[in-house]
Amino acid sequence: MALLEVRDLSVVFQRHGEEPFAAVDGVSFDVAPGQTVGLVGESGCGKSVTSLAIMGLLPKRGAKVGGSVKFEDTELLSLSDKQMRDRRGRDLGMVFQDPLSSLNPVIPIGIQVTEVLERHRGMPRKQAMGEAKDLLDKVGIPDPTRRLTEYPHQLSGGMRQRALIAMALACRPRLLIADEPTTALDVTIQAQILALLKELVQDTETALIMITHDLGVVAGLCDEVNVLYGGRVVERGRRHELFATPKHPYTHGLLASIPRLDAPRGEKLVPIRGSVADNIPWTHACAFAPRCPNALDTCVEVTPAMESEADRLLRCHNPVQQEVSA
Amino acid sequence: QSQRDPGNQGGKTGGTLTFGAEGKPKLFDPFYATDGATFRISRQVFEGLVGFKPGSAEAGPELATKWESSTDGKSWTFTLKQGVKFHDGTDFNAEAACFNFNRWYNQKGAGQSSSVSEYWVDNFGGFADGAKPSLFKSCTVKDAQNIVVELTGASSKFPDVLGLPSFSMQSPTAMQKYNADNVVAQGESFIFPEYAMKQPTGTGPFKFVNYDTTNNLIELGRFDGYHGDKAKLDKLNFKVIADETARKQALQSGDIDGYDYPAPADWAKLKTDGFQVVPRDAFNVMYLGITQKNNAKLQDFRVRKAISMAINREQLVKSQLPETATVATQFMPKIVQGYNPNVKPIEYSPEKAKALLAEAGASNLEVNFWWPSEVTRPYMPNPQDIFGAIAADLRNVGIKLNVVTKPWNGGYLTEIDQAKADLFLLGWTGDQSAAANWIGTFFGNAENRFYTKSSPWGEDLAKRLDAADVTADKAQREKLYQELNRQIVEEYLPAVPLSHSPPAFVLKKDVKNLTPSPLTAEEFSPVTKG
Amino acid sequence: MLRYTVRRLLQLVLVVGVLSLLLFAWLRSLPGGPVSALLGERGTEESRRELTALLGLDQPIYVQYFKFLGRALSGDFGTSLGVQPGTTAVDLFLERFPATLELSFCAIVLAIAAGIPLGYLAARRRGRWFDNAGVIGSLIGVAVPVFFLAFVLKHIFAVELQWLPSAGRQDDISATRVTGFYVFDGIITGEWDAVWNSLEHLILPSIALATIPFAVIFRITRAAVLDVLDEDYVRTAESKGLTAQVVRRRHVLRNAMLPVVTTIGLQTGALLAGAVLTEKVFSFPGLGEALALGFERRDYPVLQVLIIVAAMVYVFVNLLVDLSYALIDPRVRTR
Amino acid sequence: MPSKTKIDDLASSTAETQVDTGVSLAASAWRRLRRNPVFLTGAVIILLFVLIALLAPLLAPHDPAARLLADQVIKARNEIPAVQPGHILGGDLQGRDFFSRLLVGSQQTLLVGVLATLIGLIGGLIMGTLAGALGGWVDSLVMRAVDVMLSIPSLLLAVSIGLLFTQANQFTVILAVAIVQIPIFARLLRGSMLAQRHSDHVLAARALGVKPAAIVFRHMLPNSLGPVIVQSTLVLAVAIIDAAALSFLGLGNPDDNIPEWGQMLGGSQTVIDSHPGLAFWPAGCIVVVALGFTLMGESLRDALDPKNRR
Amino acid sequence: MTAPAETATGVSTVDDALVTVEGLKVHFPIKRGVILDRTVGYVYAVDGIDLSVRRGETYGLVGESGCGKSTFGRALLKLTPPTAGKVVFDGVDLSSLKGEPLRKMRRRIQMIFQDPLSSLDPRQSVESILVEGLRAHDLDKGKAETSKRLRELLTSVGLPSTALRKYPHEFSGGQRQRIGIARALTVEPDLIVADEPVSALDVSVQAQVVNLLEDLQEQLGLTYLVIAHDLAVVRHISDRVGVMYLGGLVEEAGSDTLYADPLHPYTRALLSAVPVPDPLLEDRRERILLAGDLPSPANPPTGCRFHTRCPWRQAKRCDTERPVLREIAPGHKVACHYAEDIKAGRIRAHEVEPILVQADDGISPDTALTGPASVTEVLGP
Ligand SMILES: Nc1ncnc2c1ncn2[C@@H]1O[C@H](COP(=O)(O)OP(=O)(O)OP(=O)(O)O)[C@@H](O)[C@H]1O
Ligand SMILES: Nc1ncnc2c1ncn2[C@@H]1O[C@H](COP(=O)(O)OP(=O)(O)OP(=O)(O)O)[C@@H](O)[C@H]1O
Ligand SMILES: [Mg+2]
Ligand SMILES: [Mg+2]
Ligand code: NI
Repeated sequence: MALLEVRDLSVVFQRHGEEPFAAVDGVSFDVAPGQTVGLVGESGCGKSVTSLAIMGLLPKRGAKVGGSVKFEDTELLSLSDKQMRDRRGRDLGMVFQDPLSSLNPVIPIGIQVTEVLERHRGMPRKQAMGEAKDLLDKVGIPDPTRRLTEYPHQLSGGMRQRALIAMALACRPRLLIADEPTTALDVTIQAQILALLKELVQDTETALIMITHDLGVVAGLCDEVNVLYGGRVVERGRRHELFATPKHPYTHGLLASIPRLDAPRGEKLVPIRGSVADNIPWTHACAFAPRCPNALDTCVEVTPAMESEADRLLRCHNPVQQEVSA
Repeated sequence: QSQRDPGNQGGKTGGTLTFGAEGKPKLFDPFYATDGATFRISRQVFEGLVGFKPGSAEAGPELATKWESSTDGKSWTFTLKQGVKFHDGTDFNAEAACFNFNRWYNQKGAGQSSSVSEYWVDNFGGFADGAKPSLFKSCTVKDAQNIVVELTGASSKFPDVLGLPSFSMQSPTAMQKYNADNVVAQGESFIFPEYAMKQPTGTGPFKFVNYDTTNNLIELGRFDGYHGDKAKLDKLNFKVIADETARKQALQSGDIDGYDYPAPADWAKLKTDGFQVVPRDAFNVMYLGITQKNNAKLQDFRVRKAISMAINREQLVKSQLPETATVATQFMPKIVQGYNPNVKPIEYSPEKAKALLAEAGASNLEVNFWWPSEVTRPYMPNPQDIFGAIAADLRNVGIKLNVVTKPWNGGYLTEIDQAKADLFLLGWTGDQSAAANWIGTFFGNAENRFYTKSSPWGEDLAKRLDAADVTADKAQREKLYQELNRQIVEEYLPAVPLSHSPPAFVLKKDVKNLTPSPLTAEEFSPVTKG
Repeated sequence: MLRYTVRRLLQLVLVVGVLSLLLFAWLRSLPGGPVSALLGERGTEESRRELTALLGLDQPIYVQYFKFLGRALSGDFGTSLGVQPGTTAVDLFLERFPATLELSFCAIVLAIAAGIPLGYLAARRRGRWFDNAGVIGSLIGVAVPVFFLAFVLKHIFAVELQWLPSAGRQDDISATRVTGFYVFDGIITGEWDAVWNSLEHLILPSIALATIPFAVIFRITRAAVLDVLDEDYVRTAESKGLTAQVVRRRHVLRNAMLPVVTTIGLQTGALLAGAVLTEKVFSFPGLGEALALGFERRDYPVLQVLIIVAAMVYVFVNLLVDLSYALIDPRVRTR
Repeated sequence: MPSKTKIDDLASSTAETQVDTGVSLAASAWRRLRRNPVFLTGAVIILLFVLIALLAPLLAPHDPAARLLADQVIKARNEIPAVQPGHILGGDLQGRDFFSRLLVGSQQTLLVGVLATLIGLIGGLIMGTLAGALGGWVDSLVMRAVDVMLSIPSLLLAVSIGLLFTQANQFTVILAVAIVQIPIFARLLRGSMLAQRHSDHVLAARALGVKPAAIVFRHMLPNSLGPVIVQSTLVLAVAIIDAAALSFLGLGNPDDNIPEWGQMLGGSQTVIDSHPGLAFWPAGCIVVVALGFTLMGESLRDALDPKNRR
Repeated sequence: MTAPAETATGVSTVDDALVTVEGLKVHFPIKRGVILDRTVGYVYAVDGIDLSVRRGETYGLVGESGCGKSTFGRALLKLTPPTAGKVVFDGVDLSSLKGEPLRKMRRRIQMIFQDPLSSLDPRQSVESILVEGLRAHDLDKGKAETSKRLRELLTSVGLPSTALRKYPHEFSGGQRQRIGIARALTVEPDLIVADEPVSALDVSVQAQVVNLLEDLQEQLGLTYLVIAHDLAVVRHISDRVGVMYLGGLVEEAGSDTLYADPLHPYTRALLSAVPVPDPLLEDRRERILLAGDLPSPANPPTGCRFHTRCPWRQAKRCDTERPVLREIAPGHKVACHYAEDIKAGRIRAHEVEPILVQADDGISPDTALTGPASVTEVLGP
């Protein structure tokens, strides 16, 4: 039984005097307790919008959310604002990309952590402070007592991200969404944060949605990976299979275009041509068609459907044929 | 809002009257003052040996009941009123009177500055130290009731000049106690003694109570020991509101009971609103000054005549000045001694003006025309509009104007006196009804703002004005002045007399008995309210 | 922080020093002068010259300046010549300053009381008619010359309707003076009618004076709230499920207030120094009126003191704003 | 093998639509502005007044200096020429046709606004560019000067500068108003110039070996101009109001044959109660023009603000 | 990587060096003061770097954010004046150059920036961006010629010639970076310093630019100094790699050698931290997790800069003595006292307590604490 069921989620941005724009266009996936699900894709493919839609954090005006998001049988999309507030922070936690701008610069870290505890666990400030200290300690912040009274700008990047994680985990949510939690950080710090997330998820059976554009991060962390393109999931698989045999030309292209530390040097990279700007709408086509090396005529006439084979889901008319690699 | 005093419910006597004044008094010792704002207070608080008859500019007895002079006009005996007390309770007597004369005469240091003791210097000349000749020689106590004042020569002004507020009688005790003569020039300012700032002590119907500088309110109270008819009001307040419109609004909103110098344009409206608008007799003159110094063409009488004929003074007076204003035929109003009723009026005729200009070879005359900003004067309520009207008339006869404006204190007066302008707007409000105070001041020195020195008659005119002034015989003096007046307008025309504008004051309906004075020397003691 | 404060104070001294010198020279190079103001049309060339010499105004400017400095150091900044003859410039300042302070305070309170809530509401209702009306209204507020607005207000409410007094700070009620702040005096002496009377006198001028600060505060608040609403940390706060109230108060308003506080400070500084026209129209006996009159009468001592002090106040208020900013913004505080 | 033509067509067609013409930032801002009602309102107002100013001599029914109705002015009875055939707004205090004066007055007002802003802008540009481009002690010097100037209330400064001129006329007003604006422009420009100095594209230009002067004038200056342009539109409004205040205070052009709104407003003060029109018309015109410029300025600011760019 | 450069690996001859850097230091003064600014300390952004880049090779520089990579790149071009040290470019000592000669010299060294948008003047069309360099060095020979040259340039970076009339904001990130590259190429430089040329780009676009750079090198015989924090990219593109830590070079080697046989503890940790898109490898991998953050360059640790985070830190020597960069194997230099011991396993890794690193926002005392400084500025937004 999945903890979170996302079905056919769509988000349409409608701005005054502009064409409606579907940032997310029928995304479905499940997350089971203790499982880590990855959402990968290039910038602008709808990863963040998906996560915000799940959290109910999209702007009320201008964004139309469709489909269904079920959290343990509760339809989140139909909850009232107040009910959703009760859920957020308690059942659903979220960690954002830029730890500096995601922390309120004028409020001490301690208050920012305790306000969740006060809100959802009804703790008095004093007790909450004790708890907050433990939390900071748990996420590996040295000298947590002192940090409670400090302001975000006084922390280093890694510490800020840890504080943000502590906040998201304060009420032991069952689902944690991490939206590119390490993109703004250095590799050595990224490794620390990823290790921390991994440990936390394992320890607490928390379900984790990991959003990133870095396939490497996904490869090390996720159980299941969703590859997004132009607001739709184009391929999904368990991570070993997906990385071993990417079927969608986009996934394949991504893997081929990034230099790998472990690959022998001297091989030329194979880039995907064009850029996201070349996308065409999904309505009667495959959005990736203009950039796709495998594109067929049908690709610009018929929208490919999501087809499943075994543990794999794929949205492609002409998947990559796996040549047997050494 | 000001009727908080319960004692004033409809009663004829008592109550507080608040009168809107236009300027702040510089100080309260009138001897050191020249400003109308100070004098307005002085006139209620002080009295002089000589006074002016209510509603006129004619001198009459006040603290002196009568006076006699020797035939050469050099020795004057004043008989003093008895039973007069100063506000501090001391007696006014012959000693006190001479004390005042001697105080004036014995000024030291900054007190000798013509800007500090201006009226003394103007009328009496020098001081006891003899640096400059003085008209005053001595004052001796003849007996308890009489004093003798000796002069060094005769003067048309004496003894009327003693009616000026500056020469009011002040309490010797108070003056000594509060160091009245201790005027110091320090840095770029003067420091006046406590007497002048806070302790003026006279014999008048009201005594000084307080000056609230923050609220610009001068409070006077009835002097119960007054020797004559006691003041009807309990309190008399002068509220200083510099802005004319603000004064009007203060009256309309009931903050004050009356105010001085309503804008002529408001008279009609104020009347229909049920206020009394009381015009005074005109005691001023506005003229269009002509400086002969820089522009040689202006030295030509025909050109000056043409300028005077180009101006439609009738219309100017009718359209821009108060209702009772009149066109000036000469440089002083009717009530001044020496006024000549037979001066030939200047004709308005643009054609003749043009012809005259052509004749003088000045058809394309170009002049600098100055008018002052940041000022209104009783004789010149709105300089800009008056300038506008005159400028239009002058342009009409083909005179080209370069217009210059300066703030009144921002160079206008200074530079006019330095003879920098060709044509300029200016005027005069008289102190007394001696012609010397009028044309004497204007033309008595050939290096004046008109630079009459440039004309052949300039020096001569100055000399004859002096001679008239020291003529002891009143009738003859008057004759001399009349002739001078005629000549100035008909033959010299150093400037163009424009108008006499009577300044007015406004009162609420229920304020009675404030008699207008041409010298703006209204007495508030008989005034009642309600 | 301390070092910063000291540094700014020293800068202030520098500015004031330079300003006083410039001002001194400049005032004296203006045409006309106190002499002509003192003598009026009665003056002659000769009497002017004499008075000029008596007042020492014929000496070279640097000599005058050093004499002035010498006297200033002993606490003598001169005595008013035309504004309030006989009063020392410092006394005049001390007397006028409370009035201006009272007025500016009322104006800024009005501007804040209207500007912040309306700005906040406009931001929340972005793009709707309320927002648009607010924005255009605030622009009109900036475009109407203050003196004209003052005039219209006075005309309508004081003259036509007679609801409020037209001039001054207080009617001639015998109120007790303690501090020079009339409203405050009334409160501490319990003279409530004096309090009310002073307030009545303050209403119109402060409305006139409040329009520009109001417009500015409104716009800044609106812009700041819009900015903050887009900030990541507001999203974080929402993601923590905090109640709408807490989000609004603790996260949105508190951050949006940072630029607003600066603005308020700067506006206050400008008001303190710049209420000239309004005070003139309402004959309100404050610094501005004294300044205007000082100019008219060329009252050097008063102008010197008032302008320098006004500049000092302005710069000082800016410093205070900077420092108070540090109190609310920890990023600055811990420097 | 799949036929690629169709997809290539598609790709190139999408590319084509993007490529045809270059759209500079200014052009794209203009596109946004054209649809902005606030901007349009402001622009229409200004255009209207500019037209009026240009055509005023033709539109004005009478010579604004001619005292056609002088005999109808009786100040003492508070009479000024009433509305009458040929004089749709009556006459002023000197019997001149008020409507003509109002029309022709737009010339002076706009001239003052535009010239004052231009002078202020140029002065500010020079000071700001010097400070921003040279840095160091030049910068400190200029900025301290700016501090001193800014520490005096602007109107007071304008008034006192106005007083300095021995002979006032409309150009002294312009200069007085302009000088007050200089420090504001200088500061604004210097700020953005300093930011530009450390920006990557300036660094790139330096790396490219572009001459220092060219860097300042081709890169730093143009890129710092955005806020300055916005400021100038706002200053236009401020200048008009300030100039009106100066005229109102009697520091304007002394020769009132050349009508000017501020002066008309100042001159009508004494009769505002009985003839409010004399004050309200010019005041209204000032407000509307100032509003026009403010509306334009504010919407310009919004349009140029990168945050509002999609 | 392309073949010719490959052969050079490991053989260090000074003769073929295009640019040699000796003891380069860039210290930014930290100014504070009550009245006058006094220098109260320095940010030791670059603190003594020696390296040389050979003609035709690609030298990669990696390191964490704030370690001084960009500053080094700029100092190399004399865009930031170096505090000490010498940069010799093709036999010419750049430190002695000033004014016009320096400007002329700039033609030969070009730079590509990380953020393609901010490094392009938004107000200039692509054409004028490109022509500018030509003008500056009098390469602008007639209209027709120039326009031909521009077209060539655009073709070589893979942009249509219609791009000339467009403005930077109308392009996608990858295209903008191509414009940046084209700009660098206009003046036909010998050396290109690329400061994070692909970090701001989408993964799928990164490869396009990387390939472009490689192709251009092949065609034009360029020499690259590539700065990046992404080890994989650097390793891919470079012949030799230098690893920077806190203003200093800690290790330098041929890129294969470095990956296969990292000697410095920091390099080891860095390599182990880079995620690899291969689950199998990821599952297997032994990670060296460094404790804490990079110390502030304003207050660098004594001795070995890395000792505060080093799992192999040894008492005393590491804390006090700054290790020099020494050649351990041919072409493989490392700045660690115990490199051999660690390699041989004689020293074991141990736990490290993270040390508090205070973030430093470095605001100068002259910046007003508040934003706007005048009323008109306030009228702003
Ligand atoms: N509030 C909004 N209004 C309109 N469009 C939006 C809004 N938020 C996001 N979008 C658009 O939706 C698309 C998807 O955005 P999203 O932020 O989900 O991308 P992302 O995959 O998270 O990219 P990145 O890796 O850059 O974070 C983008 O094209 C973006 O421009
Ligand atoms: N102009 C400057 N003045 C003062 N300090 C500076 C200056 N430029 C850079 N620094 C400091 O020097 C250090 C090195 O900066 P640099 O930009 O070279 O790092 P980097 O390695 O390029 O980092 P990144 O990967 O984030 O680009 C940083 O701490 C930075 O704050
Ligand atoms: Mg995102
Ligand atoms: Mg960098
Ligand atoms: Ni290669």
